[in-house]
Amino acid sequence: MTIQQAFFSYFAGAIVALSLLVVTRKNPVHSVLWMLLLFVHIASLYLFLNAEFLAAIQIIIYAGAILVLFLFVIMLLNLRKEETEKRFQGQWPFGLAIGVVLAVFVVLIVGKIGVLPELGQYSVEAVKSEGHIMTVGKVLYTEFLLPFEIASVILLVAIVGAVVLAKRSLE
Amino acid sequence: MVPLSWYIVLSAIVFSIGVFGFLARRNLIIVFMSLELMLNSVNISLAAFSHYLQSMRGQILVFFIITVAAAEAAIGLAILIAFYRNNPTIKVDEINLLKG
Amino acid sequence: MLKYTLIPLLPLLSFIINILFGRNFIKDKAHWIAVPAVAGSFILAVSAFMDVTAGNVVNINIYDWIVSGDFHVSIGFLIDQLTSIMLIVVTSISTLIFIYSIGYMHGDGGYYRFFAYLSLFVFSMLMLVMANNFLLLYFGWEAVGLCSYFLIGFWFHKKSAADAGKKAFIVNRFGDFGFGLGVILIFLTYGSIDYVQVFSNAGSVVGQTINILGTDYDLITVICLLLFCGAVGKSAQLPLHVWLPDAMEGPTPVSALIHAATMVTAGVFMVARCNPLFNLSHTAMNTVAIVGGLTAIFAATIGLVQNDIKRVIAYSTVSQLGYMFLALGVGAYSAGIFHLYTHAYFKALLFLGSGSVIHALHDEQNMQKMGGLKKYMPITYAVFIIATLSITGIPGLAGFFSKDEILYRAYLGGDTGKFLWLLGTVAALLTSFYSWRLIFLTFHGKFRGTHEQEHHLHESPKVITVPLMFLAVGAIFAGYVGIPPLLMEHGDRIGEFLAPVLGHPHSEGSHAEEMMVMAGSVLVALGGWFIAYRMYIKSPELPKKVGEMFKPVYNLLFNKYYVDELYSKTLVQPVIKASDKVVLGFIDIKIIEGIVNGVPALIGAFSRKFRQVQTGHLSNYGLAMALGALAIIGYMIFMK
Amino acid sequence: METTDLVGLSGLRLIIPELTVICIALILLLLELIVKKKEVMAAVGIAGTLVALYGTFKLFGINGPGQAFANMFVLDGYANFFKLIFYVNVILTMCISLKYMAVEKASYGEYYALLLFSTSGMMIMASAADLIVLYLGLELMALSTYILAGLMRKQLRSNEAALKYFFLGAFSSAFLLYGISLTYGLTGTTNLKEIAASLQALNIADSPIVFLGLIFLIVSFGFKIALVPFHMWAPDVYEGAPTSITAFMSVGPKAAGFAVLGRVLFEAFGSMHVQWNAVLIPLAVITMAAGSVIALAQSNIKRMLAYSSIAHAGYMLLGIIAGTPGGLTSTVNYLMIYTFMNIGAFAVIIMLRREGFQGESIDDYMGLAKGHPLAAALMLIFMFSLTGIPPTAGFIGKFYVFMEAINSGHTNLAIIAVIFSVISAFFYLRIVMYMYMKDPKEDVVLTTSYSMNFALAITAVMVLVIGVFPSLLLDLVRVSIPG
Amino acid sequence: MENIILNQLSYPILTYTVFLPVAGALLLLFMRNAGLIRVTTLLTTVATFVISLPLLTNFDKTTYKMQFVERHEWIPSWGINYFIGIDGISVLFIFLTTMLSVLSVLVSWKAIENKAKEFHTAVLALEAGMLGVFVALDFFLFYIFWEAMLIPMFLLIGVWGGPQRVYAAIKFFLYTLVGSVLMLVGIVVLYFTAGGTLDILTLSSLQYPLQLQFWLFLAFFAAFAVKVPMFPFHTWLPDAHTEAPTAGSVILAGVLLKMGAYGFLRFSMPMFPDATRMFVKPIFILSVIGIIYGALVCLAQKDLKRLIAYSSVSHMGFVTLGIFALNAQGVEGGILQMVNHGIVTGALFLMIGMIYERTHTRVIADYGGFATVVPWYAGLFIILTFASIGLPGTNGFIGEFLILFGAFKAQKLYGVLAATGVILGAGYMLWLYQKVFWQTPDPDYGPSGRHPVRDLDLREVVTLAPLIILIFWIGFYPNVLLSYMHASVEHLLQDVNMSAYAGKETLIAQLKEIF
Repeated sequence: MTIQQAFFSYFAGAIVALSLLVVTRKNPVHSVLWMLLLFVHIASLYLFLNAEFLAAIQIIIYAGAILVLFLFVIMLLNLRKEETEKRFQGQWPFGLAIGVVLAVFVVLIVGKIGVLPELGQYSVEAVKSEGHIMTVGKVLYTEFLLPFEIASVILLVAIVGAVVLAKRSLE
Repeated sequence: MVPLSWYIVLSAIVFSIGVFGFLARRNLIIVFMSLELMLNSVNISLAAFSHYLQSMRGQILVFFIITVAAAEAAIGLAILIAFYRNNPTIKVDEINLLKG
Repeated sequence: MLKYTLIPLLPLLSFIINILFGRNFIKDKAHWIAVPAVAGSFILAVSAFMDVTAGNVVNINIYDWIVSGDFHVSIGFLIDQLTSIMLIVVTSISTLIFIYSIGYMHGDGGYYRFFAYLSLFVFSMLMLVMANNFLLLYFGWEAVGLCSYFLIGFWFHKKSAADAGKKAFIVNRFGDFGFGLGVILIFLTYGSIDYVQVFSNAGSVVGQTINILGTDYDLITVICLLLFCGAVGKSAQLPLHVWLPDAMEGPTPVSALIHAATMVTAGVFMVARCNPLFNLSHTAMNTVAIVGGLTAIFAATIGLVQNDIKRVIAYSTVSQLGYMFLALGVGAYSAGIFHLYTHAYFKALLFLGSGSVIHALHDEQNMQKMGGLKKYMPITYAVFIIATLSITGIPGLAGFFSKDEILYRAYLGGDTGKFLWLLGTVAALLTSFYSWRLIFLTFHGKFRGTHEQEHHLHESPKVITVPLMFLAVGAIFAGYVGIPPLLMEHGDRIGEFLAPVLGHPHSEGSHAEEMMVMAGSVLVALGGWFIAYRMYIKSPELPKKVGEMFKPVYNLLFNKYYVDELYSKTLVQPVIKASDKVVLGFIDIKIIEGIVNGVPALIGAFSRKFRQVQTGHLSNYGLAMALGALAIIGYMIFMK
Repeated sequence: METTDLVGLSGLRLIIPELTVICIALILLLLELIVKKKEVMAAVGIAGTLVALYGTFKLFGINGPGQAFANMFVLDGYANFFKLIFYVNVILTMCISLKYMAVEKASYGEYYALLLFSTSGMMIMASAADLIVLYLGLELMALSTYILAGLMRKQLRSNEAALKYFFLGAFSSAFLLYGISLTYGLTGTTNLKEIAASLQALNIADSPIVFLGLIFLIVSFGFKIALVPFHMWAPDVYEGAPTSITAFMSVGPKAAGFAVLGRVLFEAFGSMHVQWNAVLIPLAVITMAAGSVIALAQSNIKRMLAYSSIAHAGYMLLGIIAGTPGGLTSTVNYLMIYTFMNIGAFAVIIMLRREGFQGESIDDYMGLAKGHPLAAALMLIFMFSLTGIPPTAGFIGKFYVFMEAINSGHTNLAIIAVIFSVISAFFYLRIVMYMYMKDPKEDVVLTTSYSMNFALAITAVMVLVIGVFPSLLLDLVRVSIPG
Repeated sequence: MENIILNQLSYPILTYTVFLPVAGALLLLFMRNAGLIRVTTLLTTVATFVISLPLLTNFDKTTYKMQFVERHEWIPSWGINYFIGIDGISVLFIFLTTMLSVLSVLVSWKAIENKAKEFHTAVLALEAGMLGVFVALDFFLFYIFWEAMLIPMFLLIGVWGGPQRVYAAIKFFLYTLVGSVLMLVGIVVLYFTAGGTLDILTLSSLQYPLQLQFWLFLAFFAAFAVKVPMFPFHTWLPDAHTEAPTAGSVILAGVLLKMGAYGFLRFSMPMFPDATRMFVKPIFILSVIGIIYGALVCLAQKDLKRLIAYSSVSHMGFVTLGIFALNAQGVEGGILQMVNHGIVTGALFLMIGMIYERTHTRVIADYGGFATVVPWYAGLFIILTFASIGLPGTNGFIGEFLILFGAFKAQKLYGVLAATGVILGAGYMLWLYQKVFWQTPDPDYGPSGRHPVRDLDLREVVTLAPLIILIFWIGFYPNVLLSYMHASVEHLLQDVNMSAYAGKETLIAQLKEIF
């Protein structure tokens, strides 16, 4: 086992464990906090994969924006009694079974992944020479201009939608 | 060197955990978080593929997924709040006005 | 040609006019149309008869009726010796009965209707006898059945009349079923259903067979037997005789015309008409003869004990028809037709006479409530006596000649013939007995009806008695066209006349044999009279005693051998029950409808069941999705 | 890739229709601040859509000029025809919404903007030649629709509908993404054409991993077009959402789902026809079965039409299963026809809604023919069209689909389909039966407006005209999607 | 295409005939006054009838070819044409349809008070649909008419029918739909087998592999057997007949039932001759069962209309029997019997409708002695009774005789068995007549009773008169109709009897191969 593999093993183990914690904690606030930790670990994995920019936005957006939003809502809804009630619903054994079987199936299938297509132009060296953010930016604003613009519309819709739905009273 | 398959297996396991959370939890917020978990698992595999393919696409897609996740979070939580105002519960199994 | 067409057309016109305008315009003047029409037909028929005697056998096609593929049939007439005799019989008797009906039906609400139906009947009967092919014969055959149905059910408000009409039609349908198939088989065999072509080719298929349910039968025999089915129905032979006694529910002129003189003899006519075919099948001939002989004696025995005056005559008719078939069956076609011809007169006379009695007694038909009418109704009594003498075969009257001819011909027909002759002779004895019994019960002794009836007793009006007298003349003299050779050389003029159509009798016997048969028949006729006289005049208490003595036999006869009950129990009731309980109740409603309604009900049940899957729980929905995905993946893994 | 135009701005010309729609949506957002009359908003929305429609066909003709934005965006007849469906859908929806949203007290200006946003998302989906664009278009459409479904904020039904739609939608999105990631990993690209080329070149068409990715894609598309068992959201959401949105949803996202399903399966995974057919055939059968059968027991007409819509998805799928261009054509044709008849039916449902009267129960249709013969007659036409009885358009749609299914050798499937269409006839007939053969319980007052009448007229006329002169539509479809 | 004769008249007569009712129906949409609507409908149907008459007079009886043909492109992308024309088989049904439509409008004159406009629109739409079915020479066009017809019929039964109308209407609709959708699949298969055409004449001229013929025959059989209806697919019929309003029953009995048999003649036989010959035996068996079964059920009926409805099962059994005898007599008899059944059963339903208007009961036991109460009615009824029984001199005889002839010629045993239906037929019809018209009437119905029943009025007599006249006309001169059929039937039989798989042994061998 190389050092990378050892590191990966740790992170992978942590990610799995944290994921399980996220979905099993009774208190949603705890879940959110475990998730924060999870996101940090995932961001670290991105660093492993030479994706600094992704690591950054994983922290900034996911942890900084999305999770905070979750926390806000949890607070807003003031779910006190939550802690006293059952965390799983009646069908959870099915959920568990499906989760396990799905994992087994998918792992069985994808675990054998081997052959990859011809390598592209963005080798680690190439990206490093230009800087990851630079590379991403270039690609994003040329090749992926259209998706980028669409994403902007999506965000706009999200704003409008959130306002329309959540505003206390419009009239 | 970490083999690609490790990443992919990790991704698969996390995805499954997300599915489990989605199906098993009562609290809608945690259900929602399970969804985010699933998205993150996809992100891991995408980033890994991207790395191993030496292609940028995967990472770009991760970027978009995170963007959309943000938008989804906004709308989803807004819907949740709107719902909660009319019916103060976020228990999945208490929401069954519409059925049959 | 117009002349021949007019023969059936005149009555048809009378029918149309009466049925359309009778109700509102013609009313009780209906006979002003009907009687001239049928009389006109009679005159034309006589003229046609003259033509035939002059050697003009006519075979004309008027127009194509049905053309389909190689099947081709015309509306057309064949007027030969046989037809012309039938024409005379039908039209002459019809005319007399029409006139009789003017008086008899006077004041009836359906007066116009009665004449309309009678006209239609005459039309149909004429079509039947004039047809030049089997299908047109079939047309007339069914049409007379229709008229019979109408006329039996003439007083339809009576349930018994309505039932009897229906029964007559349906029983006849059984016979027609065979007849129709026979016609089809004839075409398939000979490629034509024209008499001329069929009969001229009759011999060409001798020896051919037909496969029925795996067994081969002689083709011609099958054809003949199928045709004979029709005759059995129409002429009320065993076992389809049941409708005729019931048919007496109709007005008496109808009984006289249709159920004695004309329609019921259509079977005889038809078999005689088809003699070229029957001659080719020994089996068929024997069947005809035996059925005829058995019917003759069977009906006669029932006639012994019946009390309804018309029923006695009806059974007598059945019995006499049996005689005719017996004659046909032994190949004595002209004898059969001869008897048909004489029988028409004396039987019509009997019926009309009984009608006169019934009329006088205000619709009383039970002979046990009559008696001593002799002094009130002398004319009726006289004609009754004449008719009875004639039917019992007292020498010198019409019945003697024809009956004697039949018995003689039967006697000559080998061993079967002897047996048949025996049957015939016994039947003659019985006939004589019940005929005299009828007269004694009705006209002799004391009146056994109510006082009121007695008070009103009177002879019938002229319009009734005059036709009676005419018929009486017929009943006496009609036989002189067929005097047996024993009594007069070349006396059998009718036989000679019909010979071109019916051929000559097969065998000739000696004078001695003829004498013996003749003596025998005269003897039994007298014997019958004697027994009746003993029982009903001398010692009127005797019948009761005899009845008590042979109680089972009496009951059997009185209940007509329980044939009606048998049919009802084994055929009618089971069919009706089965159709209600099994076919409709079980197969249709339970099984077929059950499936038809069950499938949607099942789908509906599924629907209600499956909609419960939709619990409303978000996670269940997610579960379904995930399960679906998983199932597909599993499918993919395990199918590989 | 164009070397001279690195950014690919020349491609802007191709997205003019989408831009128009989005711009109009933005204008409406602003307009909401100054204009109070919703009629104006609707008019602007319709006008904008018409401009976009004009743009689509004037600028590009029926067949479209090709690709842009690094081959991520394609404008061909297929996309254009779907856009036509979306335009029709949104215009009709706007027409039937006006009075209705006021009655529901949810007459927000954003409503129209969101309709257009959603439409733009569908348009992008139809034109997407890349899985990334496809995903984003799908999310744009979906997010807008979630909001629209929950627009009646005060009504729990609407909230719940939005909630369920959202969560399950997001769930299916995750599957979509997982599928995309696997596909990407194996082929190294997200571009549909390149995926196809890659499958060919690497000879991995029978790789289970690729197939797994494809299965995930099908699951998520199946969710959008409401295939059983991914349909569970549909009845609840259809029932809870505002009726006009139900109408919109039952056509738009479904059509968009078919657009991407067709494009992805045919362009990218054409070589795996056998594999995806093995998946789709059972799905189609159970979809038709469940949709037709469960609809029988419904008492709410919106819910019933939801199941009907599920069943129809099954029929439409036959064209895809056929796997031929002709099959695709037949599906698209069906969708166009379905648009008219389904929105027409919903329009009649909407007419029954008024202050204090839901008008959604099937019982409310009792004796409708007595008081409102015309409305009943229109409903009758739509119901028979949905059943697929000639001479309505529904028959043409079904006929074409069955024809292509049989032509590709799926006769058994066609027989199953016709059997289920007979079963489905039962519940459509039930509406007709209630309208014509029962006595009215109470007087029904219809809420009508000019725009509603217009929409009804258009849908009814189209249903009949296409039914009698199918060539009008067929020729258009066949030119758009050359066999 | 050589086997067509283009329309030689100066105007498209068939199109006019088919679409005039549609035009009339559209016209009705703008009317409010019920009287005006009735008059317009009547005029439309009469005009349609008059327009259709030149079809009879200008018909060339010497040829089997399609006549008065019109062909226009309709759906070019599917190779489907607006292709219509008639031959000796269909021309009679056109006549029957246009005539019965007039009568059904007449008989509804007073009976329909409720939703008169919708009713008459439906009747006209129905007429157009029926005419379309008989003229269509393109399978697609045929199917459109075939199905479209269901809608107005469904409404006629369901809206204006009796107490069980809804059940009956839905049953009718779904039952017939099941059959026809299977046919639809068959049509499409045929379309591709023939290389992209639905031209009926072309399809008929092609030869198909035996296995395909077998399945297609079954698919088509599903549609046609339900429509005929053959045992055991008949149970929709009694309900539909019984519950439908008079006009509906008349059209149902008069025309709709004919479409199944027409379908056999027009499609199944020429297209799948070998399968047809293969199926002769089963169809014979079903027909004979239908004949006897229908008659037996009639014996147990307590409802006037239901009895006549089941008698239709019996009579249509004769029709299929004749058609599948596959000889000239059988087929011509079958066609003639279809016309006859339309006339006689149509008239019976008309008459039952008339009496129902007066007494408001269809229960046979409620009647009795009506010959005294309504003598003219009784008189006309007895004519129909005997026409139904098949008494010589009426049209029924000619048809039944030819059918039995043909059947006997083809398979003796079945001919004999079928002939028993003639006996049973007399049984139930006379039983009915006796129960209704004979014996003593309920005094309530008499002129001085509580519910006096009046005899037929002029309108009703006029309605019935043409049918009564036709009964005798055909009875005495059937060639007036038969002559139209000869050439077409002959050609049809040639088609059926000449094919690649001639010979019985091969057939059985091939059948084994199929399974």
